[in-house]
Parts: sequence; structure tokens; C-alpha cells
Amino acid sequence: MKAAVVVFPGSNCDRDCRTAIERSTGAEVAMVWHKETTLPEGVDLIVLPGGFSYGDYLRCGAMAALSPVMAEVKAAAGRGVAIVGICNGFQILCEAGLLPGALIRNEGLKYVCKPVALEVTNAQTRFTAGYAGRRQVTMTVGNGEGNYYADEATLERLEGEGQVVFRYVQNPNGSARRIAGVVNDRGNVLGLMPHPDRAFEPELGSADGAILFQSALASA
Amino acid sequence: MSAQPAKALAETAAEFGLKAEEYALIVRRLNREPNLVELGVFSVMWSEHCSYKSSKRQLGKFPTKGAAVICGPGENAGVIDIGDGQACVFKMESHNHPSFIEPYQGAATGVGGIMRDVFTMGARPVALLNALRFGDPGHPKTRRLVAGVVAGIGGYGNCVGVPTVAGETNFHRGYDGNILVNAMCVGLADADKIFYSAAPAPGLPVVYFGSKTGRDGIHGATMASAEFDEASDEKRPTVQVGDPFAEKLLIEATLELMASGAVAAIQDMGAAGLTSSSVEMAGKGGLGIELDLDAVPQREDGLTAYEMMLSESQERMLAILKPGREADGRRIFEKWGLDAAVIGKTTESGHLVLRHRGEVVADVPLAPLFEDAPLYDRPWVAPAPQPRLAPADVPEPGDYAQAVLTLVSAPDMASKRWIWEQYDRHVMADTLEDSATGADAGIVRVHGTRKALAVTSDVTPRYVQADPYEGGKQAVAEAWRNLTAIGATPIAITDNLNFGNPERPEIMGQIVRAIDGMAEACRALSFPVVSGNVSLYNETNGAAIPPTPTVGGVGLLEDYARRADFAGMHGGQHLVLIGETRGELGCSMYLREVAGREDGAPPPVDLAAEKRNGDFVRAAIQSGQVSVVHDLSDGGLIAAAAEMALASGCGAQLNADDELPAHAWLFGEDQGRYLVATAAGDALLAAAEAQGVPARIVGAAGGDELAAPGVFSLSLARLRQAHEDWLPRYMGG
Amino acid sequence: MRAKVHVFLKEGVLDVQGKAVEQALHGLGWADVGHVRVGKTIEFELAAGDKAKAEAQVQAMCEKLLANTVIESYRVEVG
Amino acid sequence: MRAKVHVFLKEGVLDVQGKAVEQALHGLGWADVGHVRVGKTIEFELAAGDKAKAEAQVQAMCEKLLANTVIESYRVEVG
Ligand SMILES: Nc1ncnc2c1ncn2[C@@H]1O[C@H](COP(=O)(O)OP(=O)(O)O)[C@@H](O)[C@H]1O
Ligand SMILES: [Mg+2]
Repeated sequence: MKAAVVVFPGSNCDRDCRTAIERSTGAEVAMVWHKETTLPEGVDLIVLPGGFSYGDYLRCGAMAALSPVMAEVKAAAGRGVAIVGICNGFQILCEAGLLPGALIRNEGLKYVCKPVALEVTNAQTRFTAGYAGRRQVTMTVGNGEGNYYADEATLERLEGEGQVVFRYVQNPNGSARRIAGVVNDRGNVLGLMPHPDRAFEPELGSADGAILFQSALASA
Repeated sequence: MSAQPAKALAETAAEFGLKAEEYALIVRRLNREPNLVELGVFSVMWSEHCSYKSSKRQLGKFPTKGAAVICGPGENAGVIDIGDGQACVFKMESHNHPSFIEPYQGAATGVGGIMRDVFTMGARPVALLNALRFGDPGHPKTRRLVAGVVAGIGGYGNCVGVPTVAGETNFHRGYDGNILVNAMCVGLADADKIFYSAAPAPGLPVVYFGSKTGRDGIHGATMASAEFDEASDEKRPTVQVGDPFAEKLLIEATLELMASGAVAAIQDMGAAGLTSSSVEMAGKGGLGIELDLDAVPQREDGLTAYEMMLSESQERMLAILKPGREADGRRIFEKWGLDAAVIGKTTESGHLVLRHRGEVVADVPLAPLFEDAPLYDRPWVAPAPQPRLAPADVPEPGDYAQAVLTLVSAPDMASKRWIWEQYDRHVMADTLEDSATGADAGIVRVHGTRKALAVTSDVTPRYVQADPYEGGKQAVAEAWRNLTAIGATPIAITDNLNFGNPERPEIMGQIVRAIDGMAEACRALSFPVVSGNVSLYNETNGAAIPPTPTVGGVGLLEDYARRADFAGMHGGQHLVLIGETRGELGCSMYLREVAGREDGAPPPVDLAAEKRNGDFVRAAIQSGQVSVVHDLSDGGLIAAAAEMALASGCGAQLNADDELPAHAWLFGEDQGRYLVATAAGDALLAAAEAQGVPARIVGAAGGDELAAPGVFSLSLARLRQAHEDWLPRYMGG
Repeated sequence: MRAKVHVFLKEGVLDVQGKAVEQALHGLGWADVGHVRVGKTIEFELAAGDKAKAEAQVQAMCEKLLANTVIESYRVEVG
Repeated sequence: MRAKVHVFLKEGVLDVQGKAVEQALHGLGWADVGHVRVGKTIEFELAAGDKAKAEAQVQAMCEKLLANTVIESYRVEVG
């Protein structure tokens, strides 16, 4: 099993993602600089980490979405490789067109950092199979622009196709339909605002995030 | 060199904040009149901020050595040994004046600056703290200042990706015209890979890297050393704007450059930018330095030599590379997209020589700039002692329940959730305790180990105001107590001395006596000072701030599983009070918030008792005997019990005292005390007795009320509402 | 040549900043202010020879980077 | 009446967004783009009777709320 974590200028959860994957799955993790034009051979999981790529200037994730490595990430998505974008990584996936919708300014206009309870809306994706039987999990959010937006038609389609994967029990930021995480229609690209990479050991307040990495790699 | 008429220069010197005798001293040291560039260099190096001319003699009183101290004051940050070949690097610094003028950018650049001090020494920043003092909530500027400062601290720290795990926030009319923004950064490094700023040899390349230089904050250092008056708005320099994204790149590039082995010496550009960084590097190395200002990366056209030397543009570093290692630098700066240039070299001359547009624009000996700045032994008067208040001197409240609600919703006591929810407390995935979790200190793991660092920031300005000596002791003792209460072994402190104008004897008296008290406590508790910062002239129209010597403490947990917090109290536990209670109500929260008075002497700190009680509590935690502990501070026993109850979601009943009236018993702020919740209360009492530690059972946990039977009772829901509502309501209003 | 790009949220996308500004203005006593929208302006120099070419270039920059057309519209001014 | 307020950083104040956007545009091949500045536009309706009055009102809103005059300048358009 092999995972890759992409490092953009301004990523700040890249190391956290590596630790989380290593500790929860034992997989080998390669760090990939955003200027690379190839991904490690045989990679089973690609993670776009949280942080403030390019300082979140202009729009969160906009500049990172144009990084050279993103062409490879898109190609890998096309081959069915599992891809997870967490927080800023989710924003980058939306900006890159790999996921529908966009993340806009939080309703309260402030950055918000707190633990949130999440409903696992669809435990049948390759990322959430390990949550089967668990209705609720806990992770923390930390973002200023985590308010998920998509037009009504898109939201209807996402709901209809089971692409809404995580939903906040209590909406921390005004997200449409309390959406915290979505997958693409093929089911191999996941974006979520809460941080599984900060919830992989009980000492951190929750180990629920470990299951996500375990599922993603088990499905490879 | 361009000649300037002497008279005009002397006047300019005064505008730069130099006294006439200081200007005369410059002329004597140079044997000639300085030119404008040279004068600028002198004025910033001799400013209070850079030279510590009023405080240096006093700072010498601090104990700065100890078994764990690797590097004490004198470098960018202090360094302590935490075992296993690792070191912890930390410092606190103020950004008071800039934050008053432009709260968001002022606070943001304060966070950026203190992080640079830490990674400049080779450490990766792993935790941030902030100690904030604002004016009266009713003052028309306060709300906007709170909003801006908090957003700025979060905006910067969150983006760089360092968790903000602890802090403090006070409100008092004494800060109406001068808020305090003190930021602390804690980092981790390998003990044998600490980097210093002294230039090691002549003939080495001096490399500038980071952001370009603009006209930001020119004379920021001298401004930080001046009082405000109504005309200050006119004088303000171009505000420094922080670029946390650039800082993040700078951290990664700096640590990579260090790891490459190319760095001989390194220094961030903080206050007084290029001037202080180049002067300090060469000065500490006993060398000279030559800079070619045309090579400095510039953001605007037409910057003069004077502007470049005084600019306080942010996110810039100066490094001296080992011979022939420029290519490593180029590769790393290019990777991280940073501007960089070789802008000079070290020399044997002992002079600072600046070239610009083909001319030598300054040539001054370094000694007077660096180590020969004027030093003052300012006259001081001892503050008048305040009378100690007996319980009978202070009226009891008409309604105890109301008094408790008033206390927990007072601005200084109310929940600061509105603030810390704007701070990323979890990035780096090593945070074990933070502002949200109900513990007396923030705790971050030493990555990949069972060890953890505990961090706290403390001072009680109202005590220092009433008695600087006892207040100084108390600030250090409280930091030590907070680390102890989570089970950590306190190691060392950094401090941030915020005071008014030291040229006034009564203010100098506060400085002198507060330092005496702090030094005394540091010695008694084996808690040396390894770094710090002084911020003077915090006055507006002659009104000084309450004296505020902030203490940042760092401790170590050898095994983070053996620790305590105060969120785990549950029904069936005894409440055990460690330490003695005489019912000290002088300067208490109760006195100010309920009785509406701010008088009396603060509670005295018995350092021997402090140490004995603390060592007992820490040992009980480390041995696994207890795990629910809270120290007693503002608001006394009832505040500690209320905070434990709210954090744990479990009620508590407190017994009455046989001798003391209820208000002194519940609200007294006697020092050196802890409240412990444990199922085995009797065993703890026995252990305490064996060691001569005062301990008694003062109540029981359980139910969903906080009560002192026969005195008052309050549902947790009401208590929580009072505690949680104040700040969001205030900020929303 | 000077280019100016105005970017604003599409009608239908909740403008949380605009809403907050509106509430704040009401709070300050300007009760009759309505429909507040907050947008961005990006201005820069570019070296294109003629205006039409410049416009085409700036248009491309918008599509590629300066605006996110899922939520934003934009208007280009060159001159 | 429609009001439009343009807010931008004062000359000399570091524009961190502008700097990042400029680098990104260079990276995408638009090498000749320079002096990028990012500003804000706030547009709204207001019920003032005449233009001069409206202008004065909007000016006051800028000073009070819409611009941070320590670091930003603004320009008002009413019409
Ligand atoms: N109050 C203090 N207590 C102990 N050391 C201090 C104090 N104030 C300043 N120092 C030390 O003096 C040195 C210079 O401080 P400062 O000028 O604030 O650092 P920098 O140049 O990094 O901003 C530092 O080593 C600092 O730790
Ligand atoms: Mg420094």
C-alpha cells in the first residue's frame, strides 16, 4: 500500500496527513512537491492536505489548482485512484473541477475551529465503508471558508446519487444542506472540510479519522 | 559623504527620539557629526526598544542559569534542554503600539515577528500563546480593537500552521489608550543544532532572503519607545502588513537551509530591520560588516539608504553563509519562491559600512552602536504600600448567587470562546490540551514521543499595581502553578515587561520592584528567565497602563499519559483543597467586580509554601494518584469550582468554613492553592499530612448544581449561560 | 496597458460579506441601505500591443484564475 | 440610488494578494503582467433624494466602516 501527500506552498497539514496515514494504516507515504510532473509509481491514495496554499489569496485553492502536479492528480482520478482533499485540499479539488460546487466564506465571517459531530450519510463509499454501523463520528473543523455551495440542481443530484458523504449535525458555517463532505460521481474523489488527519488517536480527542484512511487504502 | 548642517541634524535627532546629550555622545564617539543615514542607525539602535537603556541594569537581577538552560537571554530566543537530545526554544514579545494603530496588522505582525525569533534559532515553531489587555468594554474603541487583534492573531498563526493553544485576555480602563498584545512562540529543535547570530569570521557572504523591502514601519522601533499623544496619528509610519504565506515559506526555507549545512550565522530582521540585524551579527562576532544597498531586493522605486536601513518590512532574514555555499542558498530560495541576494560581506574593520549608488553613505564603528549604547540608572521611588484587608473590611454580598453570576460573567472571568474559536488549536496534530479543553496550561506533544511541553502565560496586573513586588512574585508563581497543576515540571520562563514611562520615578519604581519580586520567585522556584522583551512608554497623555509584566512559562511532561486537567470531575469525588486559606480579599476579583472597589494589598505569596504545595500536587499527578486538578487564582475557590463544574458537566457542593465568613472563604484569593477532585480524598489528606502540606476536604462533586448549602445554589445551566454569554453578546453589540 | 477586472458573486450565491456589511450599516443608523454586494477588483499593467488582444488575454486570465465561474461573474476593462 | 465604493490599499502598503496573484500569472505564462493590486468593491442601493446628499452619506459610511483608512483609500461613485 502506498499513499502520496501533495505539498503546495502554504500547505500546513501535509506532515499531519503523513503521520495520520502512517499511524492508522502503516502505509508508506511519499511527499510530493507541487511542481512534480509525475506521481510515485503504483500509488493507491493521493491526499491533498489542509493549509493555506498560496496564503488563500484571491480564492482558497485557486492557485494550487493550477499547480503542475494537478495534471497528474486529474489523470490519476481518471484512472480511478482514490483521492482525498481535506479542508484546503477540498477547496483545491473544487477549484480544479474534480468535485462539484465551491467553498465560500463562512456564514459567521470568522474562522472557526471546533470539534463537530458528523453524520456518515453514505457508509458505502470506498472512503467510508469502515464506518458501517456508525451513525456519528467526531472530527474538528478549522476554516474560514468552509461553507459548501452548489446550485440547487447540483445539490439535488448529489443527494440523489448518494454523493453527500458527511453531514454536520450542527452547521458550523452555513454549508448548503449541512454538507461536510462529498464524493465525485465515480466515487473515487472525496473532499471534506473536517480533519480526519487531526483525529487518528484517542489522545487527540477522537480516532474516528483513522477509519477513513484505513477504508481508502483497503479499497485500493 | 554628504554633509548636513549640524544644527539641523541635532534637531532631526530630537525628532528621532534622541536626547540632546545622546546626540552629543554620538558626536563624541564618531569624532564628527553623523550624516542622516548614520543618525538613523544610531537612533534605532539607541532606542529603548533595541538598547534596553532603562531596563538593562534591572534585567541583570534575573536568574538566567539552570541545569536545563542551553541559552539564556541575549539571543533571539531562549533555549532549554528537554532531554533525549532535544531542545525547546521560546520567547514572548509585544506589539502594543502597532496593534493600537491598526489592530489586525499590528497583532498579525506581532505573531510573525515572534515566530521568526524562534525559527531563526533552528527550531520549528510548535505552539503560540497570546496575552491581551484591552481597555474598558464600555470604551468606544475597545470592541473594534478586540475584533481586529483577535482576527489578526488568528489570521497569521492559522495560515502559517502553528496551533495557538493558550493565552489570557483582560479588560481594564487603564488600557483604554494603550492596549497590550504580547505574543509567545514555542519551538522544538535538536539540542546540537541550535543556530546563533554572531558572525564567525570575516570575508563571508551576507545573504538577504524573504520578502522585498518597502517603506513599512520606518521608525517603528523608536515609535515603540515613545509615548502617545493626540498628534500620534500624524506621525505614524506606513503600517507594516504581515504576509503569513511568506512567513510559512520563510520557515520552510530557513529550516531547509540550516539542514543543508550552509548557515554560519543567522538573524531575523525584526524591529529596526536591516540595521539591527547587521549590527548585531557583526557586533556579536566582534567583526565589521559591509553592505551594498543596491543589492537589497526592493518593492518600491527610489528607496533611499536611510529608508532601507530603517524599514521594518516583514518576513525577512539575514544569514551569513559558510564559504562557497551560495549555491545551496540559491537552490532553496528558488524552490520556495523567495527573493534573495548576497548584499555584503563580513569584514575585519569593526565598522558598519554602507554603500549606495556608488557612494559610501555610512561608515561607523560598531562598538558604540552595539555594546556602548547609553545606559540609564533611572531614579525611582518605592510605591506606597497598601493596607492588608481583613475579611471584615469587605462587605458580604447581599445575594451570593448573584455575586457568583457577576463573577463568572465579569469581562476578565467570562469564557473567551469567542476568541479562541478563531484560533486553529489543532494543526500539527499534537495538541493535547488547549483553551477549549479545561486545563491550566496548553499541552503539545513532542512529536513522535511520549513527552509533551506545557505552556502558559500569566500576570495579574491589579496585584502588580497595588504592590509591584508581591505582584511580580505572583506572576511567576502563577505560571509555575499552572504548569504544576497539569503535572508538568516547570523549567523556565520568558517575560514581557509592559510599563509606562521609565523617566517617571514612580513608574521606574514599579519596574524595579516588579523585577525584584519576579527574580525572587524565579530563584525560589528554580524557574530561570531565558528570554524576554521590554515595552516601556505605554502611556497616553501622561496616564500609564497598569504595570503588566507578563510571564510565559514552559514545563515538561515526561509521559503525557500521567497528567491532570479539570474537565474530568465526576459524581462521588471529594473536593480536596491543597494550601492555606486566610480569606485574602484585597485586590480580589470579588472586590472589584462585586464590591466595586480596587483597593487593599494583594494576597502575599509565600514562596516556600508555594513550592511545597506545588511539588506535592505534581508528585501526586505524576504517580497517578490524582488526575483532576485546578489551581486557584482570580475569583478564588468558587471560581475554581465553577470552572471545574462547567468543564466537567458535573455539579459541586462546597462546605462552609468554621472560621471565615462565606465571602472570604469562597472569593478569597490566597496563593499557593489547588483544588483536587478525587475518589480517594482521605488517602490524599494522609499523604499531604505526612509532608506537611495543608489539605482538607472542602466539598463533593455531583449533581447539576454549584452550591454552598445554606449560602447559595445555582444550576449549571444558569452558570454556563452567564459564563458563556458575556463575550459574544458584547462583540455582537 | 492598464487592465481592471471586477469579480462579483453571481446572483443567487449568498454574499455573506455583503449581508454582514448591510447589517453593520443598518446598525450604524443607515437603515435604508439595501442589496449590498461585496466584490473584488484586480488591477494590473500588461504589455499587450492593442486593446483587443489585451482584452482577450485578460479574459483568458479570468477564466483560468481570476474568477471561479461556478460562483462568480466578472467584467473586464482595458485601457 | 446605486452606490459603488472602491477600496484599495494605499500606495506603499504591501499588497500580499496582489503579489501572489502576480506570481501566479507569471507562472501561467503571462510574464509581462506587473503591478497587480487587489481591491474590494462594495455596491448597494440607498434611498437618498439627491446625488450630493447620497455622496456625503456614502463618504461617511466609508470613514466609519467600509474602508480602514489607516491602510486603505477609497473612491465613491453614486448614480
Ligand atoms: N525582560 C527580559 N527578560 C529577559 N531577557 C530579556 C528581557 N527583555 C529582553 N531580553 C533579552 O534581550 C535580548 C534582546 O531582546 P529583543 O531586542 O527583544 O530581541 P529581538 O532583537 O529578537 O527582538 C533577547 O535575548 C531577549 O531575550
Ligand atoms: Mg530577533
